[in-house]
Amino acid sequence: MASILTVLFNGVAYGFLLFVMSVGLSVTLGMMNFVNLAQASFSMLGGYILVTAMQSHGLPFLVCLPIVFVLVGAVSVIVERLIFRHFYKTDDLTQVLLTIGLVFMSIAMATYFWGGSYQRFDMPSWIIGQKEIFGLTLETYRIFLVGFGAVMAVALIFGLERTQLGAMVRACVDNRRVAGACGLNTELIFAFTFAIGGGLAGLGGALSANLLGLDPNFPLRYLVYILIVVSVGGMGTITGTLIAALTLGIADVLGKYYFPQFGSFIIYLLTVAFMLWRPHGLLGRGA
Amino acid sequence: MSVMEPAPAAVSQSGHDYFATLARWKIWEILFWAALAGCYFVPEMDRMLMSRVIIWGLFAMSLDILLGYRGIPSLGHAVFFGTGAYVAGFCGKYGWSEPISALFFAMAVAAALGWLTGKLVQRVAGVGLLMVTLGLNLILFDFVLRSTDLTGGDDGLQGIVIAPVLNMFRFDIYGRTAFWYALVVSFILFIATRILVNSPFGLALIGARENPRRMITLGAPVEGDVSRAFMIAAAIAGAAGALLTQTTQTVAPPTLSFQRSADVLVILIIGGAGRLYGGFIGAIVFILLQDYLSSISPVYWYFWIGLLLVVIVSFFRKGLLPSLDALLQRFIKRKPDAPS
Amino acid sequence: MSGIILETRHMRMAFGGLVIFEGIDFALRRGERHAIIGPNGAGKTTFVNLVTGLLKPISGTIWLDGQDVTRQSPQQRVKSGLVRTFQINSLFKALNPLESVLLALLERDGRGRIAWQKVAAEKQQIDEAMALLARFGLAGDAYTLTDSLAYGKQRLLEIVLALALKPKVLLLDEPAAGLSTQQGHEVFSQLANLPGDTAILFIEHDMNLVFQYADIVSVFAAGSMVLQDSPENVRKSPRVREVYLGA
Amino acid sequence: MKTALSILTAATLATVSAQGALAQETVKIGVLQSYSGMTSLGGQQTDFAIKTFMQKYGETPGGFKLQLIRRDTTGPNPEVAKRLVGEVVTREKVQLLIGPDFTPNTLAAAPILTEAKVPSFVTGAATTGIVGEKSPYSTRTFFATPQLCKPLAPYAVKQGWTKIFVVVADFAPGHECEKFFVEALKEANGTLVGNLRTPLSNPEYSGYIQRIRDAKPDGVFIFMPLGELSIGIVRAINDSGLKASGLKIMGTGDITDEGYIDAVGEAAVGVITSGIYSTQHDSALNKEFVKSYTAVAGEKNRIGWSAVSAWDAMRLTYDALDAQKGQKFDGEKFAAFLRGHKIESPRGPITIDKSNGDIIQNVYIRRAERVNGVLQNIEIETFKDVSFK
Repeated sequence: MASILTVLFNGVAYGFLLFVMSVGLSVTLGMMNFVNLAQASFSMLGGYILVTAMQSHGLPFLVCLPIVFVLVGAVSVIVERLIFRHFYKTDDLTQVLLTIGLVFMSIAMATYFWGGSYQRFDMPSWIIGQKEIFGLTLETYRIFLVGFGAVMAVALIFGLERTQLGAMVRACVDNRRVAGACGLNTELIFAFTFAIGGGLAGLGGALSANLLGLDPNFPLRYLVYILIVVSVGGMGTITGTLIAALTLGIADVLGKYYFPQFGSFIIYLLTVAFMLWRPHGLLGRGA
Repeated sequence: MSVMEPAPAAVSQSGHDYFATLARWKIWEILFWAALAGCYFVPEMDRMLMSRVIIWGLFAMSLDILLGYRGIPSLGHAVFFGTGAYVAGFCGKYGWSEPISALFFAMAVAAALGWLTGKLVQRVAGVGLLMVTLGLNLILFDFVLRSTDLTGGDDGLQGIVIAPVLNMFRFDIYGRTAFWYALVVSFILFIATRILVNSPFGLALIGARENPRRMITLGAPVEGDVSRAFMIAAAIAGAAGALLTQTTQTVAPPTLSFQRSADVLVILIIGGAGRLYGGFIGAIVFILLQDYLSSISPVYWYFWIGLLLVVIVSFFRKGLLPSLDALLQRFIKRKPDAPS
Repeated sequence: MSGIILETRHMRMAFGGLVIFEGIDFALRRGERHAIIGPNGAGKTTFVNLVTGLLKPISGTIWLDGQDVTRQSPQQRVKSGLVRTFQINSLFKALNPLESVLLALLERDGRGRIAWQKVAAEKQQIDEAMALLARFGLAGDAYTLTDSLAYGKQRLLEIVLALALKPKVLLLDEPAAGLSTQQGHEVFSQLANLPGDTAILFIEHDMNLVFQYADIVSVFAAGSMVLQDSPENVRKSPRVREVYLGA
Repeated sequence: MKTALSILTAATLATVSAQGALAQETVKIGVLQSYSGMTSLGGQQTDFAIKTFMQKYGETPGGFKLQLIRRDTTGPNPEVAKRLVGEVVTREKVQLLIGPDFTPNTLAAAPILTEAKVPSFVTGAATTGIVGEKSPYSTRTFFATPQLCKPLAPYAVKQGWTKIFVVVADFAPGHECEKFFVEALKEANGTLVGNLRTPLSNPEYSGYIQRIRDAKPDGVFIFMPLGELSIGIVRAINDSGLKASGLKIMGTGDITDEGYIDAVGEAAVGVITSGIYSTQHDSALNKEFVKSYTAVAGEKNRIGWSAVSAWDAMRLTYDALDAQKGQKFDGEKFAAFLRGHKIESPRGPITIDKSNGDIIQNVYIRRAERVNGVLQNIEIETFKDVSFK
């Protein structure tokens, strides 16, 4: 019994890990309708900023997280102003190609600045090891991940999806001219959304990189997972991304526990089945 | 026909001329293939590299049938390439070493898989389609990689023997046979595809790309056409895969990796979709540049490939071929042909 | 009479909780020129979508030429001679009118799956396409991209595409929408030239066109058919006035 | 008169320099490694090792001038590797090859190398039976899977860890390693209490960890030859508390590879691995090697097995070229010279097998520990002259 509950908890924690990794893309894709695969590179940047701040400057882990959010957010606004804004009106494939090109460039740049090998993270002692909760031995970092992810999800769903700001962003995306005429500063709103999306991606990178290992190929290695979570959840919904991340996370961990011989099949099969069943994702708005 | 007033003969004739002109071979097309064949005679030419370029061009052209003509993007096209490659590999391993018949067999198997895939996805569009094709790709890749006993897994299929083409031309290390074999097969399949896109079925594919709902109200079996398009594209992709196996006598999991699906999409978009030549142009640019960059800068060539992509989508929105075409049209200021 | 060609029996439709048709019985006779009028939201376009199979009714049946077609695909209904146009142009933007019409003709003649022969070999269909375009004054634009045609010409092409299929029943969803009065009359006078046994059902807001070209008029309002009568009687009916002005 | 003299002088000079040119025949060496993507560390280390070696021992062994031609195999991708081998052999006319890396690439290259009679060094492929059997001109300076996967089984049983759980990456090398380890475990009278094959792309291990926990083994044997997998599983076992509760973590040296042991971090401490080389190996040659390599590559780039394999390939090359001093380069003689050749390597003594060019070397059992704050693999036991079979 205890082992089933532990496995289940680990599945939830993995789900939240997938959520924090994908939510950045979910925001830009959902809010702005912009297929930004370079979010994976922003995640990597978040990881490297965490490494630099923690290892080279000796800052505490919790102080580093807001720094990562702000810095990566700032970088993504710069990239948005310089490059992305010229591509809002192009089709999905063009955006995919543009941003995958940027991913390639980011890999080479990371190799140049940080070297090709894996980075070393010395996590603070309070976050490593295990804790006893309700008779279960749970990993502290996973508990932290679940808590952090849950707070993030609630904040985003109530702060972005169901508020004036969310409505404004959608209005801008749906019709820039009308939104502009209504007195909304579309440029500012777009830049702001990008900053949030990028910052979240950076946070996701920082939270996952120390667990998964960080090297310049980080974006390519986890891009597929991010894509799967966001599209199964449905374009344009943070709630959907959360549900998809948790479902896939739990299914993956349970699958590996009960049917280890199937390996990655379970998560892929689930993806194909979901997408055939609901081509626009679980909570997608449809075309 | 009773209510039909007969059209003036001249008007009618112009219609025939229009379609005849569309399908006619242009000078530059002949030059293109002649130049490709001429590469063989250039001293110091890396013929293995050229046959690789041709094979990638053929592969990208097969995706063009789906993406350029039918408007279906696929993130799993390497499934068919890899299937063709592995079928050809199995043939060579288990004694069916005659390459041409094995090529046909590989095409047939890939076509069957393509038809099934088409059946599966014919009601799905957009992101759903991308993710389903991607998912299928990952599943097949995983299967091949893990099935060490069947496929050799990561090591690839061992013991592939390919007999000389027509019992005369052995596949040598200089790539002489490989070059001509790849070129001739690709050219024949190119001609077949060229006929296809200029046929009534080709027109129906373009119609469904432009407006599937209207095609339905014209009575066209739009969903069935998706399967048919997948089947044809898969057969040609399978042929490209088989060519790769036969010219290199190796086949390993990278032939059906997701990376390959992404690369072929990139190649097609670089060249320009819906032009039939986009795949070949894209392959020439992408593969040669990749080869060149990786030899001068083995560690950082990713950067330059990435930059190439960014530059191309920034300045040649629809790909090299259409952009250059538009430039040319403006330059010589003649009435543009209707694209089809 | 010569018999019913299209019929709906107790056809019921709803989107979620919103009931569109409570159960509609409708009949169209061979060769009839039948107009449907009614205020916005009366369910006219939904009716066409149901009959042509783009939507499926919740219950009830649809009969075409004595056959129950409720379960048939839109394509099968087209093959049986049920053809429609769209209220908002639904054309092939990157094709020219000649190619568009040829597409329709090739589908009609079952030649659309031929993949081993050039389009140029379909001489008979090309002749017919050019003739059709010439009849509607589009011959001069045969090679212009549809996207760059004037709106009026695109509207004509929308109808030509349907006519090319030689329908037994032609459903026109506001064919004159966006056209000038004169263009509207031109369209309808062309339609009047169709073979006598072709039944035409058209949704139209221009009452002049309705009263001039329809044999019979059905008035839809709020999901039901409130009146079906000759144009003269409909014109006089106080009910119709009520439907349009009242509520 | 003056003119005649100068002509004569010029002619003499020309003859001398022509002789010089003959003495200075250029030998082209193709270096085919992964320089990009997930496996780029191998290529980097190879380059550093070659550079270090040439700085130390000069660039003209046996009077031959060396010219390096580098190509990126991009990882285990036989189609690319085969084309590159064909290209450097037929167009660049290389006479020697260091690489290609990885088993599939080595297999794909073999027919070309055999046909062109080009000697090659296998510096990054471990599968058994791919050296002399496939190309008579190949020599392995890396290791063969059994050398790494067998010794830990008897070692573990000797320590009293008899119930072993085996976890391998689910691909051909993993399957091979699993086979050898399980065989050796049976021979040593140990018990296999469970085994798992985990996907190559796998960010999450907790489901697998729970299975290991359920089986209650004394030790777990791991084969994960990719950085992120090694980091992932060793950390996952550590984080789950299994290591703290006494489970012994063992594996091939991959899981504590110097290239990324820092990223594994504290979780690596105490992990027992089998390896062919550690920077901590106690010999004068190794100390010298570490010093000069670090001078070239910098502190940040730690020394892995690819570096040592490339270094030894260079040592063997120099020995063989010295033996051909004053003659024209002959590939067949080159390969023949290496058969049965014995050298002192930074890893210890190695012998190239007489019959097929494979490698015979010491295998060390090591424990990961912090030395002056840096994680190192400390050699604690030596299996001498382990065969490649």
